[in-house]
Amino acid sequence: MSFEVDVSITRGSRRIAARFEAGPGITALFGRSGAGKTSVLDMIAGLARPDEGRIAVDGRALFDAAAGIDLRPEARGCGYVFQDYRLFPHMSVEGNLRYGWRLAAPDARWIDFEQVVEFLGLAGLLAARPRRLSGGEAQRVAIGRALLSGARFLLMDEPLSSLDAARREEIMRVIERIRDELALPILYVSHDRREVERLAGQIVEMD
Amino acid sequence: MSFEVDVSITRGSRRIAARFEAGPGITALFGRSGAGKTSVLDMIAGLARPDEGRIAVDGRALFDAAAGIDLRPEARGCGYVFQDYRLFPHMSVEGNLRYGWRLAAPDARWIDFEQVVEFLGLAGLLAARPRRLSGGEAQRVAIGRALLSGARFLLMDEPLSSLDAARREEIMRVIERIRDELALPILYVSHDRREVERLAGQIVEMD
Amino acid sequence: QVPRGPLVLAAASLQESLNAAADTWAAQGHPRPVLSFAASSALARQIENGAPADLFLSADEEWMDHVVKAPGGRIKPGTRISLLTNSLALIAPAQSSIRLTIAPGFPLAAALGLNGRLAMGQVASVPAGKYGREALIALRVWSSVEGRVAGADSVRSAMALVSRGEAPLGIVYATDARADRKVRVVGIFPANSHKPITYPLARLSASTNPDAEGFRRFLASPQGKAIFRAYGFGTR
Amino acid sequence: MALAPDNISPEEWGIIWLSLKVSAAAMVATLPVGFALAWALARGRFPGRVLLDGLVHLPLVLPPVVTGWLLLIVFGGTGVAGRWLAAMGMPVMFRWTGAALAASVMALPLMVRAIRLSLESVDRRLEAAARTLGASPMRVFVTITLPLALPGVLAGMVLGFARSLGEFGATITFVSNIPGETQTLPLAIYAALQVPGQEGIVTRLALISVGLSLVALVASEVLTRRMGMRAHVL
Amino acid sequence: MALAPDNISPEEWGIIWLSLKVSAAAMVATLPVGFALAWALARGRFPGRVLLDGLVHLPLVLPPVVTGWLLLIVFGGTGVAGRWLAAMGMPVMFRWTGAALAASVMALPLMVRAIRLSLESVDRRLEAAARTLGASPMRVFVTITLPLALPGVLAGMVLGFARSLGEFGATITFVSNIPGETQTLPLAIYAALQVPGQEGIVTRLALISVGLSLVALVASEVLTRRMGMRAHVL
Ligand SMILES: Nc1ncnc2c1ncn2[C@@H]1O[C@H](COP(=O)(O)OP(=O)(O)OP(=O)(O)O)[C@@H](O)[C@H]1O
Ligand SMILES: Nc1ncnc2c1ncn2[C@@H]1O[C@H](COP(=O)(O)OP(=O)(O)OP(=O)(O)O)[C@@H](O)[C@H]1O
Ligand code: MOO
Ligand SMILES: [Mg+2]
Ligand SMILES: [Mg+2]
Repeated sequence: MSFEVDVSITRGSRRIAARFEAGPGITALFGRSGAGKTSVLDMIAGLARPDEGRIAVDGRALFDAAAGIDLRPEARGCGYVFQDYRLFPHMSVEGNLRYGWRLAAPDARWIDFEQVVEFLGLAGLLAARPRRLSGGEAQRVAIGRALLSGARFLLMDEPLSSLDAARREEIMRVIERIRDELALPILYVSHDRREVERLAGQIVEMD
Repeated sequence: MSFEVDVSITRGSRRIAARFEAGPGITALFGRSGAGKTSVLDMIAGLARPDEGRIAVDGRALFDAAAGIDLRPEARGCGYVFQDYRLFPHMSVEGNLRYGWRLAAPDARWIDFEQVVEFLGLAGLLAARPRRLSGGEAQRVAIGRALLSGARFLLMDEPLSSLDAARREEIMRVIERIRDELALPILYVSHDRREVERLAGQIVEMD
Repeated sequence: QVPRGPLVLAAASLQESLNAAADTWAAQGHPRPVLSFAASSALARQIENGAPADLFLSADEEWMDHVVKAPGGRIKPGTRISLLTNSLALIAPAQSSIRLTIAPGFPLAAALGLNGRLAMGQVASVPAGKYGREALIALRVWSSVEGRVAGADSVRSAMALVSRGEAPLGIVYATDARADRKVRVVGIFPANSHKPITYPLARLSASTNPDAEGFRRFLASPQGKAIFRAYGFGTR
Repeated sequence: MALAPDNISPEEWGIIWLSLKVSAAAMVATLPVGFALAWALARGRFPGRVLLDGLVHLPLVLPPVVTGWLLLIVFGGTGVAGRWLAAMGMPVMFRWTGAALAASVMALPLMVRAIRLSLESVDRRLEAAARTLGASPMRVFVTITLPLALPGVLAGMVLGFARSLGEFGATITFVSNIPGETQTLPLAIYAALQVPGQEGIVTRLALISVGLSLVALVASEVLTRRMGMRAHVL
Repeated sequence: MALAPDNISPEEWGIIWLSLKVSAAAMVATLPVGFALAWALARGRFPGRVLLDGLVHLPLVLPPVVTGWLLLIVFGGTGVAGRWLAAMGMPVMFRWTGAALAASVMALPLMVRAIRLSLESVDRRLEAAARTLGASPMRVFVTITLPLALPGVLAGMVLGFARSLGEFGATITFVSNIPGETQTLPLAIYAALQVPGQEGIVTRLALISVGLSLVALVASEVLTRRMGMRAHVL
């Protein structure tokens, strides 16, 4: 099992619950706006604490209310592409990209800086501050930063929403290679049926 | 002519130029990430000052370097859906929606508050602060705020990128009605070919 | 290393005269004393709290009494003397034409005019203010001017109010008045209208400087006293 | 308890009331000036900006007595501004208004810094968004900039009020210590400190000061909380 | 020009140097304490938070002489902390270190407020992002929070430095007015003010103070600019 998730969390007066087990490859998280997809990703990443339940990735328990397990975010090893990017405004694009890279154990890294810069088309932007990036440029940096962090699994929250078809195609090909060559579990949120059908081995619907 | 645009602007060391004339209806602005689409919208809205050129909408000159015309943003009457939403964090969703509405002359308003809340599905969120909204919810508020401002024309920067298919469909139908019934000029940025082909009467490619 | 002179804590109003005395002492081949000028109250509290200094020259006896009584005995017994005396002056701006003769019941309030203030040290706390109030009470004019007093934090501030023309009259020490050309002495208060104004000197029990006692004796010597007299002080 | 209200003498109540009046007046008077200066320093690009910045910091850098002395020269009965104010029917010399003026000047740099810090962190893109929605620059200021800078404004007001409550040196030098007119808490405390054996009174009055400032602090915290000002831009 | 360097006497250079030493030491010493307090007040949720806030504001609210008196009682030769420090070989009584301590205490509330204001405007979502990238809370603090709060830290340092340069009341009450040891610029100015006819010296020394603070201001502006700290989160 790549992702084993059975959690619930209270957001304001709402209760968001999700329960699924996913095999290897890419799992798409599908659901209407406000269904709770980002909330689920946050719980897996350790940024939101479930009221109860259990989360495991590749058999490794990240959270288990019953067993008292609650790994800290930095110990979970996730590469999270945030829906709102969250680039560090005080660092250059290169600084952002290298942030997780520097912290990763050398043997945990599975992709090169140069490789990432190249396929994301960031070469001309390395010295730029995030503030002046276009929407799509910022999104690509957010993807690159997550890939470079030497993560054991990826959480991608609508990672291609602001990109044109050509870029999208290129990046999807890289994601497919990551899926196939590295067998990294990937949880992928998208509203695009075609994207999802092409990438994902399984689809989890939320409501 | 709905949009007459012939401008150029310097961004860092790059020069972004655009030149097009568009007939009535929806004009799609198409181009790869970083091509300068948002920059063009900013210039039309009066948020970025072109180095030279001319901008007119429905025959009304908003900017004309040669004639010394440069209307202030608040005098241009545009309804701008920002790529990065830009909701006011210190106001509720309702406060955000009503911001432009309150400032519009009563006879300039062409849509009801209740109507907007309904078709954007914001009824349960009116009291919420923007901070806790999901990505798609925030995007819908940004659309509603622009529609309610009594604008003479709309600038929409990837307004549906974070929405699920059903919502998208609903909102597209409203946009079509605005196009057909009100004959409002709309400049529409999107990466989705199908969306663009369905909505837009003409397509402007940028490079 | 050059040996350091004794550390002398002294009332701020003694600045010029004591500096002159220290210069003379140093010219005789001694290390120059280090002089720290502040309000007597501040200095007394420092001594009370264990200040490592040598001599204390206070502007009033009350604070010296306070230090003497402080637990632990802050003053070396037998070293306290009343070194200097002073008198109180009624002053006006140099260009003022006010004429008054200080005597019981003299028309001080009238001289202040309709809105004029009488500048003094704060009567509750600043020594010059306390003496001034005592004198005015003795002369039976206090009740007529009590509400007109502007209390400054030091004699010098009171004098500044007069020299800048903000107050038509003020009460300061005679020594202060003669140092400022922008004020004019209207009259000197009779010595019997207030307690004698004296400046006590003593050596602290914390004193370790070998020159401390020597400098104390120098200040009390005829030569030392002559220096203070040159600045308008009286000596005993 | 030594500080129960019925243990406070009428004279002390008078001093408390005067201190509150002076500090509140100083805070209110400084606010518009402080905001305008903060705005100019945060947003303005004009020659002499650094000089203006320096000028604003002056009361912080100079010993308070010097500030009081400068006030005396400018606002005293013989000073230019002093004569003008007196002619306008607002004399400050030896008046509580003068004490408020002194407190105001001393509080200014603190207020300006706090407000400026908040103004500089306001996201200009939100202001731009408001413009496209039809808001004039003035309205953008009132509905967007000001509310977003509110934490700084509140912090500045608290700092200014607290500083005014504690202001001593400039006040006594400028308007001296006149009971009922300019004798604020610090002046009363100072007077008591200069008399041997009045430590009890000093402690009493100091505790009252501290109490007043605590009330102001709590009020500002509640306000900040209520306005939910910790929110960020999405 | 009256203030050309060769017009400044060796004695005045000594005073300037001492003032700089005291102010710089005060600023450096206050920074970690001020930051920790600002952090606790901005982020902490513990009982007694408001009380701590009040305590921090104390030196602002109390007249400086009272603060000096309290320092004297606690850090004086007979005070608990004073004896302990002396035993540790770091006596403060009548030393320049005591002047720095007084300045430090007076600067604390200003520093805490400025830093707190900036800390409160740091976007917590960026900190969360850094955690997912493998950064420990400590590293997040150093690489994300601290740089993003830098404008406040710098503003706090400027305020603290300026306040230290101008500090008078607490210093003279605590460590007296000893030439070469505790006589900083404000105390020298006070001494000159006590002697009639020395307005020239007062003006001179005051101008020197102002000059020093201007240099500090310009330095901080340049730093802020260079760090490009006005940027916002995308
Ligand atoms: N603090 C809160 N209080 C109340 N409701 C909240 C809070 N935080 C989030 N929510 C709500 O929880 C719901 C789930 O949010 P979430 O961001 O997980 O949605 P999502 O599936 O990612 O949506 P989208 O596709 O639009 O990004 C939303 O309706 C949101 O408004
Ligand atoms: N201040 C600046 N300095 C240098 N380059 C800048 C600056 N501001 C914007 N740019 C660059 O200008 C280009 C155009 O940006 P713009 O936001 O208009 O692109 P876009 O077409 O909207 O892209 P996207 O589809 O990714 O949103 C981008 O490459 C961006 O990095
Ligand atoms: O530092 Mo002051 O002189 O007491 O306000
Ligand atoms: Mg989401
Ligand atoms: Mg764009």
